[in-house]
Amino acid sequence: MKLVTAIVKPFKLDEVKEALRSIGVNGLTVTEVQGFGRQRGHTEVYRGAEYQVDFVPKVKVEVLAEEDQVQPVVDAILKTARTGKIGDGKVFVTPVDQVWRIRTGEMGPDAI
Amino acid sequence: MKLVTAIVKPFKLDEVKEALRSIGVNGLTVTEVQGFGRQRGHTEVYRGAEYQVDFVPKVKVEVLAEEDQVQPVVDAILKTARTGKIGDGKVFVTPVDQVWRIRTGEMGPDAI
Amino acid sequence: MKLVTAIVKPFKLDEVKEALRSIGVNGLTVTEVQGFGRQRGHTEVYRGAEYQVDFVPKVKVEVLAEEDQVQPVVDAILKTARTGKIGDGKVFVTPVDQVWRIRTGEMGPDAI
Amino acid sequence: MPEVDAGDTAWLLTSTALVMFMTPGLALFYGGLVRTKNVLGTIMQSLIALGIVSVLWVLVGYTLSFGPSIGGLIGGLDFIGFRGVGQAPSASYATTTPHLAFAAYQMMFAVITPALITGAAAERLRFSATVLFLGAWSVLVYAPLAHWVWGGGWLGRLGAVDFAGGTVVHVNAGAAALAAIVVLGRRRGHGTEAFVPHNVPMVVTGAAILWFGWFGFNAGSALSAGGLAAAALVNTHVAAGAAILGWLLPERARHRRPTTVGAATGAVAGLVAITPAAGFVEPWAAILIGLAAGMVCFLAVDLKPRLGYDDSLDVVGVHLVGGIVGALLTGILATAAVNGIEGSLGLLGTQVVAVAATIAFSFAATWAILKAIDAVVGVRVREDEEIDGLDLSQHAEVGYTFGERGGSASSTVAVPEAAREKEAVR
Amino acid sequence: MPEVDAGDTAWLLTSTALVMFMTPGLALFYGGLVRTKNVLGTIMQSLIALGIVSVLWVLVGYTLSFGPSIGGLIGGLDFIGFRGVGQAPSASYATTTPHLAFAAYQMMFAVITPALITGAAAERLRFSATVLFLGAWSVLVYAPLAHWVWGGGWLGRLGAVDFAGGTVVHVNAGAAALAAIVVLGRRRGHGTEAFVPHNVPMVVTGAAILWFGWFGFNAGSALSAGGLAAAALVNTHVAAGAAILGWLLPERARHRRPTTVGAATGAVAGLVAITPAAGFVEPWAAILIGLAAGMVCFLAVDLKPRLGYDDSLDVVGVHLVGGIVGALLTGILATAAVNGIEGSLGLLGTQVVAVAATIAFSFAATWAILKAIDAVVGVRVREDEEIDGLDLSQHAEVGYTFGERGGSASSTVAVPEAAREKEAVR
Amino acid sequence: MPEVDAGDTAWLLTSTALVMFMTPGLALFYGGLVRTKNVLGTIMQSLIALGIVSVLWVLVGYTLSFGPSIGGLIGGLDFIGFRGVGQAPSASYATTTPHLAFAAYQMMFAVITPALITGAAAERLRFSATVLFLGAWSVLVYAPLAHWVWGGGWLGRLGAVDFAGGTVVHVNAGAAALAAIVVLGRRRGHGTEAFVPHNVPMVVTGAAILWFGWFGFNAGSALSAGGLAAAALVNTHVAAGAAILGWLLPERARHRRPTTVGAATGAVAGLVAITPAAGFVEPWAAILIGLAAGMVCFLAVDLKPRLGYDDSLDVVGVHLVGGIVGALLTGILATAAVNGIEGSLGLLGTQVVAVAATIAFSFAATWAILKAIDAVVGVRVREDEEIDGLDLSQHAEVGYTFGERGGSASSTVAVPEAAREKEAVR
Ligand SMILES: Nc1ncnc2c1ncn2[C@@H]1O[C@H](COP(=O)(O)OP(=O)(O)O)[C@@H](O)[C@H]1O
Ligand SMILES: Nc1ncnc2c1ncn2[C@@H]1O[C@H](COP(=O)(O)OP(=O)(O)O)[C@@H](O)[C@H]1O
Ligand SMILES: Nc1ncnc2c1ncn2[C@@H]1O[C@H](COP(=O)(O)OP(=O)(O)O)[C@@H](O)[C@H]1O
Repeated sequence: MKLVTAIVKPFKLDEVKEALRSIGVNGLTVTEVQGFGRQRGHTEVYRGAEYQVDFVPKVKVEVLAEEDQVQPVVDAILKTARTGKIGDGKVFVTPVDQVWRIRTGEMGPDAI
Repeated sequence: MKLVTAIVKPFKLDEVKEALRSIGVNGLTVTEVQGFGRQRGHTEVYRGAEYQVDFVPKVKVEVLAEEDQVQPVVDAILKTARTGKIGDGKVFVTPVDQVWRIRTGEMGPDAI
Repeated sequence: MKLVTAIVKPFKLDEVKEALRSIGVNGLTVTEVQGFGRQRGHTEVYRGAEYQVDFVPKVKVEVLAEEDQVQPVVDAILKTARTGKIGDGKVFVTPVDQVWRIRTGEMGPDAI
Repeated sequence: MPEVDAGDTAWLLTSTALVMFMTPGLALFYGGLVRTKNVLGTIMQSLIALGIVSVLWVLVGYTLSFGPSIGGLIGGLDFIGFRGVGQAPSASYATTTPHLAFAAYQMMFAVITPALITGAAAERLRFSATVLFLGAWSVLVYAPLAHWVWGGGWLGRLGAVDFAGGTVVHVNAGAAALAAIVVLGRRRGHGTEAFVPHNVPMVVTGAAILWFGWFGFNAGSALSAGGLAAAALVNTHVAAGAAILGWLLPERARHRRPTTVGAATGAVAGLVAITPAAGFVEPWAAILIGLAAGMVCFLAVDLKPRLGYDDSLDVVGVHLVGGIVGALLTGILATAAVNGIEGSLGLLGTQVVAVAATIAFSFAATWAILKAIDAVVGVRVREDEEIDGLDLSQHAEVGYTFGERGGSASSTVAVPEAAREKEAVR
Repeated sequence: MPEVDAGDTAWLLTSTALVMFMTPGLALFYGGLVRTKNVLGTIMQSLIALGIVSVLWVLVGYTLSFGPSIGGLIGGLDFIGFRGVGQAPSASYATTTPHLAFAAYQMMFAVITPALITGAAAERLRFSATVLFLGAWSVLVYAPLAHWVWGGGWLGRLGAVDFAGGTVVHVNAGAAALAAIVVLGRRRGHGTEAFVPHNVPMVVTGAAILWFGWFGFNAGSALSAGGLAAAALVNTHVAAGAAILGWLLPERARHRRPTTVGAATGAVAGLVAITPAAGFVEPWAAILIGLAAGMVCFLAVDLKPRLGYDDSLDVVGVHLVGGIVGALLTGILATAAVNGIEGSLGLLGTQVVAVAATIAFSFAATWAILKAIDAVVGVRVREDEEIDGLDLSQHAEVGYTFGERGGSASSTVAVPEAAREKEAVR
Repeated sequence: MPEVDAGDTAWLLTSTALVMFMTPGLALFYGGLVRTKNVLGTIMQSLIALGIVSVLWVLVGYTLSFGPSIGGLIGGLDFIGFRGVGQAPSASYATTTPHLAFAAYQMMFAVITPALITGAAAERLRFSATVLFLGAWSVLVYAPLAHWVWGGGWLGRLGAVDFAGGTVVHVNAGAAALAAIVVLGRRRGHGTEAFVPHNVPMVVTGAAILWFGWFGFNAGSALSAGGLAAAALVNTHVAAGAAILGWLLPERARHRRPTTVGAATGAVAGLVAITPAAGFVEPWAAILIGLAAGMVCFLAVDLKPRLGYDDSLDVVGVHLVGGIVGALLTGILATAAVNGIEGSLGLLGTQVVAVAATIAFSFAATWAILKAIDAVVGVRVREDEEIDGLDLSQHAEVGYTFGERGGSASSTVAVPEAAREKEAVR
């Protein structure tokens, strides 16, 4: 079992979700986050003071996937979240020891 | 050291927290997230346009736990977060290499 | 590849970010979270009812780092996020199987 | 024939606008006090009163309240559909302003009074039941009571004094709230979960609009732009100010912190209590009434959790209790120099009768109306609707969608029906 | 020499203040309806009208609108820079109040009318283009039209009736909105992404201020504090109330839920439709006009997605459609008893002419103005600016920064320029 | 004996209501400008002025300000507790309206003036110190100054002109703000952390209410409903409009973006500057004053970071600077045709004296009051309280609790005391 995490541009979320749904992903969890990276932030001005804001709004998408689903999931994200402009974000995969579905107590592949 | 992550219904948070406290968990971290899964979202209507919202508010609970605490933690969550209705969420366990307490610099089990 | 995650006090975020930038970290992702721990929460009063709020606002900082960068990253966080008062938070390291940069499709160290 | 005075009319029209503004002010006051998921449902319970009650007032409410009295109990139908309510002054009411202006002014009172009640029922009343309730209550409870006190009815004849609606509006709404609480029962999670105001600045905004509008409510009730209106305005303001202090002092003593919600609530309590008295007392007495109202209402609200009933937004603690404080103190503190009425034990007795009659009638009638509505459409939302919140379950909306800075909706998947249809056509 | 009446003046000054308040009310109404990232840009499109149009009105707008008529087409320059507009009454307008009061009252109409249009262009109009547009439009489109109907121009002479601005303000703004939609094109993502109101309580707050201010708009148009003002006030209120019902009924039928945004929009539709009629009809007719406006505007807005054009905040569906409903029903429902004008087929015909002339002139002139501005500075923001939102791209600000409870800014790295300079000096 | 005029009274009562509304408007204006954690604390600093100052005004403030002059320095105690302030007109002030109306109108000025000062002290002033300060300042600083200028005191006798409070309110509050800044010191993190407004739409809402209320403030100061009030209203409005432009032009030049906060602040600066002039100048001059105020205040605020002092919400840059601009320009631009006073070098000199005297007295007295309060209860919150924010530390509340859509509180664990007690009993 693996956890695929993607940091993507917020306006790409729907497309990513639809792409994942179309390859059989049944669930995912989304978090609003702030990213700092090569992409420049912006300047804000309030009463004569200029503030450089380095953080950019992003969304984090997390998908629990079976081993053999990892590559398709990653590929789907890489394809749909890409705009080619700086700040498109990252995808990474981390190991998962075990998963449970709370409603039923099912474990492992049955839980997702 | 392990990280136990649970995605649960927001109104179950207090119960989960109390259950964990009662089995000796001293800390946890909570994030507001949006879930997509088998549970249906809802429809919103604004000036004649209907929107299907697929995401459902959830909270993510993260608990750093020693190996031998993992099962009790998971069990406590499974028990208290369950309503038996679709959308109760997931629990999963991931490996952790090392933990530090920032205040003291303590590492490992002493840090949590 | 590793993921370094830190839970820190919100007002320490800028300092932590600057410290990481100064040791060559090019990116990180920040999430607003609520922490529960040894640090006491606070009491709120509304129309004669007192509520004990156990959660304290924190931010989670996540940094994808190469193996040999992990210790410097952790040290920088430990140093800058510390106030010495209870509630300074945690740092922990988790394994990462693989990372991609969405914009280019680059993998591994090149992706971060 | 009485003539229209432009100055009096200017003030009455202004006051009418001010009192209208109070109902959306109430919507914000109440809306800020509930949890996020119920903000729109709560706002709608006031907003819809502007729709349903306004129309009913023109059709039947005004004539039942202010038509020629039938036995001191109810107004006759002479003014049905505003027939005969024209640009010339009425012979009986506000005789220096257009009859239409008086009828419009009174309409705003009829609108806000039932809206006040909804605070007690917040976070669980069905929207369809709300609409039926507001309409029925305004005709069956408000109109008779307004008639009794102001329209030539038996309470007015008895000598009960109520300058701007202490009993007609506040005691009445407060007693109705009590009936609503009994019929509806407690909210899911009441007493164990945190029910905290989701937006305190919104509460303050609402309270500010209420305070501002209350100048029209009370000083407008002089129905002319002269000394009495000025006296009522001063009293209104200083009572509200004193009631802030009256609330915060015991709150600070008991909870160690004076709160913003407390200051806003205290001000409203003071405004409620000064309502019957505004045109009868001197400023120093208004300060006393305000202080008393702030303290007594604080104690009432502070006691509430011990009593275990669920008056969501403290309509009983503020409007019933505050209204009683004001009605009784008017009986004692009225000064003849202000408006010809002097406080006395006799007057106090009459005030007690007026309050008691109002509570009895309002509680009983409200209980019956709600039970009838419950039988027809059900007064309470289903449990899952209560968990989801009124906004989604009753109105298919959410109050706030902040999370989209920097791109398209993050939590909202956007497929407007028509677009989907188009999509399908391609 | 005509004398100033204090009562009439009190009401006209109050009404002026009320109408001024409508423009920031509109800013909130519109601001709540857009996405978070555009809230300030949208607010600014109304706010800046208070700046640019107010100044232009003193300089040239008033005299072009209300100066001595040149052939029924435009006002002469006698009042340029408010020359000759003094504390004594004008001989022609509002003859019992100071000329300055009348000119100020009319100024507020000139401010809000172009601001209304910006709703159709929301979320994509450049700020510099907005400023140029508001200024140019107020002089080149609003002033002539105000002159035609109210300043002694040809439409007024023809017998067209418009009590408070049904054609001058609402049909005019609605037709201009149509031109703006044509010139600007659709927003990026229109029809596929979710464009949901980011702050519905703000929408309600704005609508409430509009409603409150509309008493000044309509009842103030009596220009005196008497029976006519009272009649206009009653009509305004009950039309708005009835229009809430008129909107929610079909909405509930079609979408199973009556919405808060619907109630607010319905109220505004009713207020729009009663505007030309307010001083000509009886209350029962006002209820009918309100009901009709609510229903027709609901249908217009509900249809919109099918038509595929992008009127961001439904200026056409509410102001053009509602304005037409009101103008035509005024022609039918006017009652001589109210203000000397009786509805008739002839009057209806005149109203049709007035509406048609307004639409034709306003659409064409607006189209030309926007094309000219487009050629000079560009009317539309760049695509990346549209994605970032107007707040950041046009104003270097964000609407809300909530996430800092418990410490310093979490998402904002704070280095004010000057502090950085200091830093460098050390 | 002077008689009450209904028209004048209608306008004065309306104006009183409008000026009252400004204080909660200020609360929102200031509340939106601070960081989330201080929103309620900031709101409370204005709200509590409505409590404490209103009561003190009735008791002693009015008589000290407007009682029979003792040597041109302070009013005598004839009106203590509003004794002798009745429904008949005063012989000296506003002689066509009830004395109570005049006293109430002036009360609202006494309330808002100290509230203005709190903006400079925002985010660090203790609540108990706030209450003491507002009360003491209103009696010891505001009352004498009001007396000097309006109550028959030496500045008025000298010939200084101040139509609606340029020196009494704005220069006075601005100079007091300067003293507050000196006594309180800078906020923790000032100059390094981002102090950005947490809710700009709230700032706009507050500014809109201020603008709306300012019609009462300035045009109400005519104390009658005639030509002078109309002139003051026009001037007030166009100065505010012009000041938006006056602020945005240099802001755009310097920071490349005209901002919403800038537009709102510019409008307030224009309103401040026109306050002393409103009843003395012609509209073209009001436009000039507005433009000048917008530009000069922008420069003052833009300079601030270089000076290193921490005027949290720019009370000095807007009220002191704007007030001085207005007071001096009144000396130059006053036109006899408007109100009998013609600008001249002599008048300018008198205005300089009035401004200087106000600054000197206000700064010194405020400094002393704050030092005294500091010695007794401490003016500044503890460092941990400052980090936690005023809302939690002073009021045990938070402004917003949005995160609970779809269930119970997520971040708030709910154990109301009483429930816990019950729990314990079981
Ligand atoms: N080392 C990192 N660890 C965690 N998150 C990162 C890291 N680097 C980048 N990110 C996330 O990815 C986002 C995009 O990164 P950025 O460097 O701006 O562009 P790109 O991924 O196109 O090179 C950032 O906003 C941040 O959220
Ligand atoms: N594969 C997945 N990866 C990550 N999160 C998931 C996944 N599947 C479900 N979730 C999370 O769990 C929540 C509940 O899942 P859902 O399918 O609705 O119900 P259930 O868990 O009862 O089967 C979702 O809202 C989502 O947050
Ligand atoms: N076991 C844990 N698992 C996850 N997060 C934890 C855990 N313990 C503490 N935390 C996080 O760390 C924060 C600080 O912990 P706390 O116990 O208050 O202080 P300290 O880290 O100084 O001992 C908490 O608010 C919470 O967010």
